[in-house]
Amino acid sequence: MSQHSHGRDDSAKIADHHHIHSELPSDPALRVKALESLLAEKGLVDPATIDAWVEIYESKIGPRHGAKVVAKAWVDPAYKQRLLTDATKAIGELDMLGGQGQHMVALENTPGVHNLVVCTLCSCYPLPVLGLPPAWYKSAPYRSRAVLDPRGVLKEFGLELPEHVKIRVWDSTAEVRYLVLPERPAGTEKLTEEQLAALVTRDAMIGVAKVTA
Amino acid sequence: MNSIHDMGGMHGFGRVEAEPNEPPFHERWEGRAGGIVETMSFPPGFPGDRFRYLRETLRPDLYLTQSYYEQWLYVAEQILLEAGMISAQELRDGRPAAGEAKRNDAMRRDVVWDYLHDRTHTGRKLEQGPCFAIDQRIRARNMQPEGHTRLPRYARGKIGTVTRHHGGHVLPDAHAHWQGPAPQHLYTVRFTARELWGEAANARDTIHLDLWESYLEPA
Amino acid sequence: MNGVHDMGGMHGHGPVAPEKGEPVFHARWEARMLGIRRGATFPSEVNIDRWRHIRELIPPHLYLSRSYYDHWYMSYVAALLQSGWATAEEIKSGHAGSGTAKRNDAMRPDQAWESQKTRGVFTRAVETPPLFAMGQRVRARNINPSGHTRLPRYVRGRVGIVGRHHGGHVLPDSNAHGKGEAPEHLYTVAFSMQELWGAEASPHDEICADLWESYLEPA
Amino acid sequence: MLKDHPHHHDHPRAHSEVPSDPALRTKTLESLLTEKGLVDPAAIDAWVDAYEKKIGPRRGAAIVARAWVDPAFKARLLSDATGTIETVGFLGREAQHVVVLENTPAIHNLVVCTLCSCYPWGLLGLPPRWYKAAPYRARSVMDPRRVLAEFGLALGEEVEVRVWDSTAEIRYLVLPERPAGTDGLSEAELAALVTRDAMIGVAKVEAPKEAKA
Repeated sequence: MSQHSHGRDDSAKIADHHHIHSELPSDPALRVKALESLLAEKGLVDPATIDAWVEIYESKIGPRHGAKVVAKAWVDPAYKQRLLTDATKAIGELDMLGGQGQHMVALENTPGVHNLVVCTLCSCYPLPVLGLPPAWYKSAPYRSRAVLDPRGVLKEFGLELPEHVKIRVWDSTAEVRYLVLPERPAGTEKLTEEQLAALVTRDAMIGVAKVTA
Repeated sequence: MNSIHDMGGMHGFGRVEAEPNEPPFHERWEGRAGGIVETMSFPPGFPGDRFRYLRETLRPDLYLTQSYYEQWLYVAEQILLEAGMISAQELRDGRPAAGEAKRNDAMRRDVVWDYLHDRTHTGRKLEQGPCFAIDQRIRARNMQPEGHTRLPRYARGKIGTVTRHHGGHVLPDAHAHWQGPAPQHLYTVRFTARELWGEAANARDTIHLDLWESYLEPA
Repeated sequence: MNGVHDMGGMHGHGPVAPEKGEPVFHARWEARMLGIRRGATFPSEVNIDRWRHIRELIPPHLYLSRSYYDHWYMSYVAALLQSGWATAEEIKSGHAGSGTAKRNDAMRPDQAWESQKTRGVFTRAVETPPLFAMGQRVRARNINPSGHTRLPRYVRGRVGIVGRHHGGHVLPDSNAHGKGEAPEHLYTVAFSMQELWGAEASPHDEICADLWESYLEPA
Repeated sequence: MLKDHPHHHDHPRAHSEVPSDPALRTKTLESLLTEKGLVDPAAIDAWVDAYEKKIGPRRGAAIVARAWVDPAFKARLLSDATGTIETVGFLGREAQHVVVLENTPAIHNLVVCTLCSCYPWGLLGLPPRWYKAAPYRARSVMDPRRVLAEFGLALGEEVEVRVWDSTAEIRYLVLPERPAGTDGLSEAELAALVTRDAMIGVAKVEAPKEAKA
């Protein structure tokens, strides 16, 4: 693990292969179409499988999953305890584990602590519970500033936190994926678990918003 | 600011591509662009450090794709726009708005040579003596200013040794933002390559930076 | 590698721009590219860590100017070229060269959901006991590898506190370069904002990062 | 320190309204400024002429050659380069405060500007492209030996490499080692051997071919 590491030549070869991109059309729609037909011709992909994956991310996986986890934790203290102790197991109980979300940690927001999740190095995100990340989560502004100026970023999302609240930013550098357990809003005592789940937003589970009643 | 211009220690840019017998300008426009920026009228009292700062504000992907003289053009445009000496509309049209009075105070051909040898410089006499002595161990401060600074990220928080004192110099961090010259003592500080880059670096090699007094604290 | 992908703490990228009612995909090609990433056959050496490294090696100006799924396109193309599974000509034309034998082992549509549920488990047994205990002060090592690493530049050399132990996890630095999974203990380490960014940072806030044992030393 | 970023940050698209072809963009700006009386095209001509024909590495080479033949001059140059070069008349734009760095068999100096492209114009003319480009700026502080090797200069382990990052207005000029076998050469002949690259520190000065033989 030195700067003269064995990775150097390996990396240089890959970097060379990236040179092709300057010779290809700039419109990604054209490039991806050509890639799909090439892969299909070579038998490296079945276009129907692409359809299946698109359907998974468009209809089967999304923030509704995470919202169910949150709502259950709000109404079921024992579940909440299990979630905070071993989120992988607790989310597994609901059959909501999967790729990019096999090792889960839940972070509880309280009046004194606010958690915020980012991946500065790429765009790691808990796919099985939140679906695909929004464009802003993957963008340079969020990745660069969430760690240096989390309060400024939150303010841009309309969330101004008092000085005494401790902000904990979680940079997803490994394969552990983070889900924020937002505070249950006041005045929701009478709502059912399902009604509560409908209040929980994706942004609140990333930590850039609170849940409002 | 911690932007893409602060390149020291980055990977991913490939090899250094040296060009044999490189001409001063590769195309005619490069010389014209350089000449425009060097000889055009600047806003009164324009602080030289602001030129560098404005270059740093170029969008990061454009900073990496635009050539040096293109970046100068961008800076020249920003300077003139900021000062209201040209308008965005004029820049798009390439001609002055109707009814503009033409100025007659631009740098003339016969003073260019003198301008290139003018001795206006950033050295300043300071009343107060320097805080740090030659051979003193110092730590470069860990700071993340959003504005202009000449303390590269790779040296922040690292310990070095003062090797030279240059007297007072205009402080870019203030000057670039129209806050006056605010001169401070300037030092050359030597860092070992291992302090900056870790144990895998060469044990003999050193990196030297010119750093202002407020960039430093005793170590 | 210290590439432009290592963005933590950078300025110059502008404000975060959330989009109201953002669709899952902004264009059909994004959906197709996602489907290719998940459903296409990959050269066996392209594990998740190598995939990330291939993405980090996208030329910096393209990394900054092109969108997320375009990064995937560029990375998959580079992986195909690297493995010899496709030629530059084939990528350009979108058609297989003559005489290519068609494979018949691509993922079937009915296998997609099972793949989604089961892929990506990275915990591994590690024989040795963990070197660091909960609450222990550790320093992130100052390393600057040219290959893949998940130790961001902004935490290197900084002292934090071990907050959680995740057991053994595949080490990206090794796995990305075909040198085996080399699992190590993984810890969550909490750093104060002031430790990372200096005295002007918020005194209340902290940043937690998941770091492998070899990234750390006792402090 | 400050947040007076230029207006384009609020309007990231504004910049794309100007022509993207730099030649056209230059022409547009030159004619606009000329018409407004903000620049005189003849002054641009004079500026171009100065850097194409008059101000270049020959200036630095003259200083190096003089230092090689005149020990008193060399001593003054190393202790006070600014004062010494001032008497030659080379100081001015981008060369107001100069430090000269002596290369020896044990010490090799290398100059870079990681933050922009600072360079001693008054002594070396305008910098070459590679000096201003990302690879050199990024790598020479962390990996100077490999950068030098790519320039064809392999230094022994016993040599100390000193990299000078030009962060302030001090400009650095490397005083290369005088090559062996040049004892009979005149100051002018010596100056002809000294290259720009040697005065940046990415090369050594070679003896002329006949002198080597």
